[in-house]
Amino acid sequence: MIDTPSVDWLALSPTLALLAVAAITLLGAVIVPRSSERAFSVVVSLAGFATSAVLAGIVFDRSPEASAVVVESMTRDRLGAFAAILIAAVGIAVVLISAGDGRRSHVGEYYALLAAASAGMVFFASAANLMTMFLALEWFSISLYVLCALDTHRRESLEAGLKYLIVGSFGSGILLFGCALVYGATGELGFASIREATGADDPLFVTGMAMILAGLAFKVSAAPFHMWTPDVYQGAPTTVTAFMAAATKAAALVLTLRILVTAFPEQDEIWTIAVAVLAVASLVIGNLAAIAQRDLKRLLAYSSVSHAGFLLIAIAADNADGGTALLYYLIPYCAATVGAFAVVAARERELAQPVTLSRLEGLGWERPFLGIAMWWFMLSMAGFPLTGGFLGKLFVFSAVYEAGWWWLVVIGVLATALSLAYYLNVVRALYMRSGEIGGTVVAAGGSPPRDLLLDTAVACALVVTIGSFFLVQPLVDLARDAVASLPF
Amino acid sequence: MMGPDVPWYLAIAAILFSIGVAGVLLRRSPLIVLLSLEIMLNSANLAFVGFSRLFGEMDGQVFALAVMAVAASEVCVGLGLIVAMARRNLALDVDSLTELRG
Amino acid sequence: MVAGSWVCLLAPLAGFLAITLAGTRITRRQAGAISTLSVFVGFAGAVVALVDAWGRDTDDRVELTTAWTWLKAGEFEVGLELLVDPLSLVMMLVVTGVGGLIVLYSNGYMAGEDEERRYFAYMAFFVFSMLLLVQGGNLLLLLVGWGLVGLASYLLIGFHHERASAVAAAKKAFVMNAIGDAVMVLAFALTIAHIGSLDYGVVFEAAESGELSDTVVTLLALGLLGGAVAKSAQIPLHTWLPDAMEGPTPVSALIHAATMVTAGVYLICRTHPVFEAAPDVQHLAALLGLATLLVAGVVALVQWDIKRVIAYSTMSQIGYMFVGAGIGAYGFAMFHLVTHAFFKALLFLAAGIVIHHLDGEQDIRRMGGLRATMPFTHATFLIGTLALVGIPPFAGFWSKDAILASALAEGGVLGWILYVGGLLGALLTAMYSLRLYFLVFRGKEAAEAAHPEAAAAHHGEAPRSMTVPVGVLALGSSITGLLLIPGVWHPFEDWLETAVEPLVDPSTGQEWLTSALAVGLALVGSFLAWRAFRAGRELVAEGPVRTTLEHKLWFDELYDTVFSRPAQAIAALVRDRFETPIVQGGLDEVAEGTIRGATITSSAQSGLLRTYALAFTVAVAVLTLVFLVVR
Amino acid sequence: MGHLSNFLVWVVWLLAAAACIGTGLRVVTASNPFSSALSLIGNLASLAVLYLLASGEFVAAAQVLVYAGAVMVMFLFVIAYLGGRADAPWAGGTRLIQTASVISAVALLAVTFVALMLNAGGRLSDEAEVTRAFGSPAEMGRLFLTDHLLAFEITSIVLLVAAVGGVVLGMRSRAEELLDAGEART
Amino acid sequence: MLTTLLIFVPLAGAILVWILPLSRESTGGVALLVALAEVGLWLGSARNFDFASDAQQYSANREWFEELGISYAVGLYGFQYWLVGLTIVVGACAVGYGAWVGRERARAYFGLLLFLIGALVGVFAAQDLIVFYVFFEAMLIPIYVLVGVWGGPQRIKATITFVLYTMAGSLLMLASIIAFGISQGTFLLSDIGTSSNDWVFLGFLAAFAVKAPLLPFHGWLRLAYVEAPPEVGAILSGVVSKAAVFGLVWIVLPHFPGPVDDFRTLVLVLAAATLVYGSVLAFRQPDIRGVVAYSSMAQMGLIVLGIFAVNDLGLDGAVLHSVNHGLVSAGFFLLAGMIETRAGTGLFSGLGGMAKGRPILATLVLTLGMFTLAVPGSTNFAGEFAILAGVFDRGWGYAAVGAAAIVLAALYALRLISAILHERRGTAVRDDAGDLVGGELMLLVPLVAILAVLSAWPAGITERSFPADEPATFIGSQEGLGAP
Repeated sequence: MIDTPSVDWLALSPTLALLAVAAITLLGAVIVPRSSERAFSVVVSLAGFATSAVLAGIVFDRSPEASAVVVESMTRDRLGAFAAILIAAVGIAVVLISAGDGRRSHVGEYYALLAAASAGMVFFASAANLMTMFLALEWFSISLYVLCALDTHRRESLEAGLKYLIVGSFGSGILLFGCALVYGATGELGFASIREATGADDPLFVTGMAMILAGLAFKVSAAPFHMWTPDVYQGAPTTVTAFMAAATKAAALVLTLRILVTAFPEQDEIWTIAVAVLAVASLVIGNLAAIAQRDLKRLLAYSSVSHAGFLLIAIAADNADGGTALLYYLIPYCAATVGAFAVVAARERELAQPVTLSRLEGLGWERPFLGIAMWWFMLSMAGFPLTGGFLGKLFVFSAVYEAGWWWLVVIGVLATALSLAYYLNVVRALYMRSGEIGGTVVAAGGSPPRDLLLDTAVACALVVTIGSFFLVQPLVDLARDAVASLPF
Repeated sequence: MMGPDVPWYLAIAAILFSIGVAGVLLRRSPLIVLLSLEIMLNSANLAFVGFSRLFGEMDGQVFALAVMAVAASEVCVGLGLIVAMARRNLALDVDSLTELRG
Repeated sequence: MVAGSWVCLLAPLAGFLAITLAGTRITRRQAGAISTLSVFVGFAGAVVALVDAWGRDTDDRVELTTAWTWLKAGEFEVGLELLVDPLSLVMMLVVTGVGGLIVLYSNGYMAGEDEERRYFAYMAFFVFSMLLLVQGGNLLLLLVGWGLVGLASYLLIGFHHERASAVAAAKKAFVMNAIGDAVMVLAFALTIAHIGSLDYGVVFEAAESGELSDTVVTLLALGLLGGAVAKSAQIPLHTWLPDAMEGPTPVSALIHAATMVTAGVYLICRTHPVFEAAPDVQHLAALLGLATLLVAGVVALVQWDIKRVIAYSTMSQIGYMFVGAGIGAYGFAMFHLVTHAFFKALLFLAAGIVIHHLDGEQDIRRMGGLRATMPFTHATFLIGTLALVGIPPFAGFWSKDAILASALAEGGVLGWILYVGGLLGALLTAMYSLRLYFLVFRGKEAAEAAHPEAAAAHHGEAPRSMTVPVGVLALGSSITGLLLIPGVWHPFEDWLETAVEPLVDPSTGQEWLTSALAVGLALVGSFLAWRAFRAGRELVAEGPVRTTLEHKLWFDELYDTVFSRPAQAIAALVRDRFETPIVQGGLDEVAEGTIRGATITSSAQSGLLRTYALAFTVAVAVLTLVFLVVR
Repeated sequence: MGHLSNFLVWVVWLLAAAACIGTGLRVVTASNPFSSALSLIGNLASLAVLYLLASGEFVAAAQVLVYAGAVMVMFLFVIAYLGGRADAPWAGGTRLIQTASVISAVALLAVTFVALMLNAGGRLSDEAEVTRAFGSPAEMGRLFLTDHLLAFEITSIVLLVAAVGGVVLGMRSRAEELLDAGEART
Repeated sequence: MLTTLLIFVPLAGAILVWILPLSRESTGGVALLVALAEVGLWLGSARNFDFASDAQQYSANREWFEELGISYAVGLYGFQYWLVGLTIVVGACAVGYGAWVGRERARAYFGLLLFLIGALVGVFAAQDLIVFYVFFEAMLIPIYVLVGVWGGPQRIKATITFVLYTMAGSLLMLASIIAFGISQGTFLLSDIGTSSNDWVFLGFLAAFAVKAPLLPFHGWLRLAYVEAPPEVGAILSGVVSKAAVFGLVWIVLPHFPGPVDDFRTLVLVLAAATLVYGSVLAFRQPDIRGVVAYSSMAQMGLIVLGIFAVNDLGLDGAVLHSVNHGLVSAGFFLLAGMIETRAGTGLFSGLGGMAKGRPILATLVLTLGMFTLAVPGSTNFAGEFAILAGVFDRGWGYAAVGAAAIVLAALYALRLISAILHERRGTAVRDDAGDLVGGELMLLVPLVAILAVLSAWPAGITERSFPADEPATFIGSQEGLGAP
């Protein structure tokens, strides 16, 4: 007779809540009449994401000490909970934004997949062994592949889906092989046990580590593993892009931090360098390429690459401050990203065509609220003061400076200067025309009735973006607690 | 253990892996690319099985089994996508997917 | 004494502010009245102060009053303070007295001029500035007044601002003076660096006690001299004065004859301890004065513009003053300043009447025979001329000869050079002055022929407001000389001695000898002028000499080629070769470079899925290899 | 006896390995998807043999049943459904890219080989002694329900998601219908 | 507390203006009221301000980001008080001007303007490096849009150039701030101590050299000043450039004694070069604002000379001259705007002869012109003289250059005056273009009046810039910079 292990349901609850959402909305797609399908799914999703966030909060509160769930399958700790809250919050925002999209088909499925993906990410962020890590990765990746391709009537959507699927699977294939090698070198799957196991300089081990790093860097979309990002971000439905840009990055980075610190601390003098190099590459390539972009989604994609660079700097610092900085940075970053894509979505629905910089012209005057919001999101991404983005960068730089890598600070600073070129370009497009002040771009689709839910989402994003500047300390304290569970 | 010992398995695994990689890099038909991906995953599986034999731990085999499921799921979604593309009369040729670029 | 001096200083300022702020709410005549009144109030203040001072015993005639701290930084502190002593009292009287008369005269002269208000405001402002200059209780305030009179002169020269030549002349004057100011600023900075103060007392003390090293004192003296030369239109900074005649005639009379241009002399006398501590510089001053005296004299021989002739004579007379100050005959220099103020103002104003009469005609070739039509003017002008030439008993005689006598008393090479030069100058003075007088007033009535309409317009003399001041000045020119009769009665000298102790004291004998020589030469000069006039010849025959003189010895051309042209060229060069291409253009270069890089980077994003995978693979291979190597 | 069976195992192993690599190459090189799909089946089968020899009975079984059976059948159906359209040009891109691809693949192989061989014969060569139960379905089941419970659950979730995804993408969406209708009208 | 109020009243006003749905006129009115209230607040704060004490006045210090030892610390010393005052007065005039011309999109416009004022006050009141940086950057946000939307034909190039230049400088400064603060464990200026790290020093220097601007870093200057709306130009040249003054006086001098000594010659030479260069170019500019722009550059060079003299005269002079120059150039920018509204151009080729029949305009142009060329007796002269006398200590050469600049200033200022006022009427000047009117006088007269008062009593500022009027010792007492 097999005695099934005792399961810590609280630790799983955030994931389960989201899975429940997925299930219910999926059922809803079948049984609820089409007319009310959307409303039903939106309400359920909101409730579910909120619940999951609350549960994650409870977990955060109740687990000052890290503890393994089901023999090193996952860790219950504040880091995971923090990520869960972040992801759930992003999820809520995305649902609010999505409510107004003109989706005609797969409504229920859309929300189901969204919830499923979030569930996967939440689990991924607190995975504790290679197997669960890989499976969770596939879990949310596959959901995302489908989401990207969901607009089967749009060529770009399909193209994005296939590209993401193939390159993604390729990446996970390499990740998997890496896992195999690490397993082969240590005979262990659990992160902690891997650390314990001998053979730090075992060639198999470092090879595997390299492949795992590559696979994760792919998810973080750090150069040179970033090349799928622009295409997929541009082709996917804007709401999905928003979700990917914010949530995926958060989850992937948290796990990268977790695995590097818990499983590979012995090799840190190797991987810190590697991460630093990846960071620099991302900063350079992301910022340079972004300058050349005209399509806003693509521009934001590249900007997300450069942000991956900044975040990796925090990881390269390889100290508690770095971790804290990473988590803090994620807050304004996610807010600004989701907000920015929300504005893009709004414009897209108004013009019924892809949003380019030129098509953005005058938005600032026609939709003052969205304009100002977008303005601040850009400032936050550029790291201007009065936005969390600034303190995020500051914190990251300080951390890495304390780690003694002053040259990373310099590069980061220069990259920031470079990034202004395109962020300010967006602001320019919002408010300034080479021509006369005022005037409006003709709205092809005819401007739709203002979307209250979307505006709410934008407002929340704005509040977080700016609030995280003024209330930095409390947030940093949370991040500090979250990182405390890592063995720095 | 009878027959060749673990490194031989691993060698095969490595070879298969790079064959799969080469397939992904070279072929234009998304179907065959999918198949190549399968090969990559399977090579990993082989490595896992080999290692689990090496350590006498069955985690590796469990992992391999899970991977099969994952591979199946990827194929499922991939085929779905391909079908959808075919339905939209898009050329089944990854090189023709250059709408998104720059 | 203190109260008087404050009244004297502030009354004109009040007048200036009143007119400026009142704007169009007052009529032009009212503006004139306010201005005149304010200056005369200032005069009254000066007189009060004088009487007060006169009453005191000689060593109690110096008073320093501070209103408040003007500028303070750490140790360094400068008060807004007035210094009242015999020297400044003399200047106050001259400035307000002569100034008042000239302003009064302006009421008639400027009648009908639009923007008359502006004119009178400026006049009041000038008087205020001049008073600040002479009353300022420390070097910095002196510099302030110094700069402000420059400003006033700029404003008044350029009063007819729609006339390009006037504007140009005004700029020229201001810039020349700015150079002087700059030099003085530098000298003062030097002083502060060494003794941390600009108070007269401290500086003089340091100069005399040798606390300031010789070099420093010399530099300081040079700085002051630079300012003085610029302000008093001495060589080499003299070229602005003739052009300054673009201003209205009363302005020329007040600023460019009576007061401002003589400030340099005042400066030397005021700061004589410094100069005495640096004798070389002081002698340099004397020599510059001599040079100017002669150059101006000869140039004046060939000028055709009535005002320019007088302007050059002003330069040369100031040359005399510099000679005096340069050899330490401060009393005489100041005395010549006073008398000169009278008769030169007189000449200008008389000339003004003539010009006014001829509707602004200034070319003496188109004048002549005015004696008949305007006897009064003729009489006064003649008095002025004689005073200038130095015919006893007119003022110029007493003052100029005293200076020459001092040169004689000074002795030595320097003394003799100055003496001879000075006498030669007396000859020249007589020649050009009489030439002017003859051409304008004697001979056939060329003027009437040239200006029938003018003859019709004005019948004879000018209005009362103009003739009265001229009369007063004529009187002054006739009698002020009597304040200094060598060996007999010299109150002026004694009065100043308490403030500025002269270095030389010519004996009465030297005085009379010099006078005899000077008057003799003057008569010779007059005779030459008369003969030339009768023969209808010019004093200087056609030829290279004459052209050189007509071009004022090429000074303007020289400065143009040496300074202003190169400066402008450099400016243009900097703008076209550095600013535009490099500073402005450099940025574009950077931008283009960035964009090029951007396009390259993003074109690597070919959209070909397999290349993405390829990049991935390569990266992994490299990463693994590196890890394997460095592990 | 031991020698003989050992020899036999070697033979079988070599055959399987050869088949494995051969079919693998065929998959990548075959010009039309159908044949490469078939050769993948062969590949999987030969892999199953290898698993068996590495005493992974259950894995081998699963490989044959689930994989070679179910999945590949799905594959073949799709290929059949697509028919001629399934055939894409063999390879593409510039010569440079192709060579680069091959080189990088080989490089990867080399690197992994090095990594393996560096301690082949050493740690990698002394296998642990295992019981008969090793790799048996029972054992697997136990592990799935104890240590790897979550992994097991996740696997099922992944499959579920994939199924949904496949359906969603596979079936013709209303948006497409409307679009086509529009195109038809015009 | 009061300082905080000074900072946040305009910011609050900005938000108020943004949200209140008012007409253009009333928006301008509200904004002006806020600005005037600010002025009143500032004047009121003078009453209890103890200029002599060497303690910060009205200081506030609240923990903000303990993690990195960052706290919201603001407070005023004498010189900061004057800089803040300059900001507030000029700001009020700018708002007034905006209201007078009636800007398009008034709500956005005045909101941004008030925001800018608040940020500037913050810069001058900062006592913590990060707080300083925050406001230093925050002021770019409104400037970027103000120039880019309401500016002249080349506004977009102008604004992007300006922001990129400034950011390039200030990001280097950010690196320095991080290096400095992290290594000292605090960003509080009062506790941070000194550093002898040349690179950190250079980082700060870069930011301020761009802001001032010093010689090679002035590529943004002309475009920004010429293309900006007049009132924004006024704030830019009058106030924003003074952020450099504050930074140099209050961050660089006290905290980098070593590097300051090592690099003094370099900086002084740069400053002197800037002075001459600016003057020379000002003399060749074809339009009013060009002249004012480059003359501002020259004046900033002079001020930097005074600062790096690091002695009583130099520092006091620098503070005084900052205020003077701020007021003068602000006045001139507004004046330029008024002239441009009359003539439709700022180009000298089209101007001239405006004095005839426009006495008020002529008087104001003349007066401001005279202040520009620092005619003796003007407060500008006082400042200039103090600076020259101060820098003489560091070498007579610098003073000589400064003296030469007096002449150059005369040249370009007179050229400017004549080009506007004198000789025959310019082609662009319609004869019905009237004299200045009440509304415009309301803006200019206060500036001129303040200048006049200062001219009568420059000591009013110099005595009250640093505790006990001992700048060098005070600056030095902030961590070991020995008084020279």
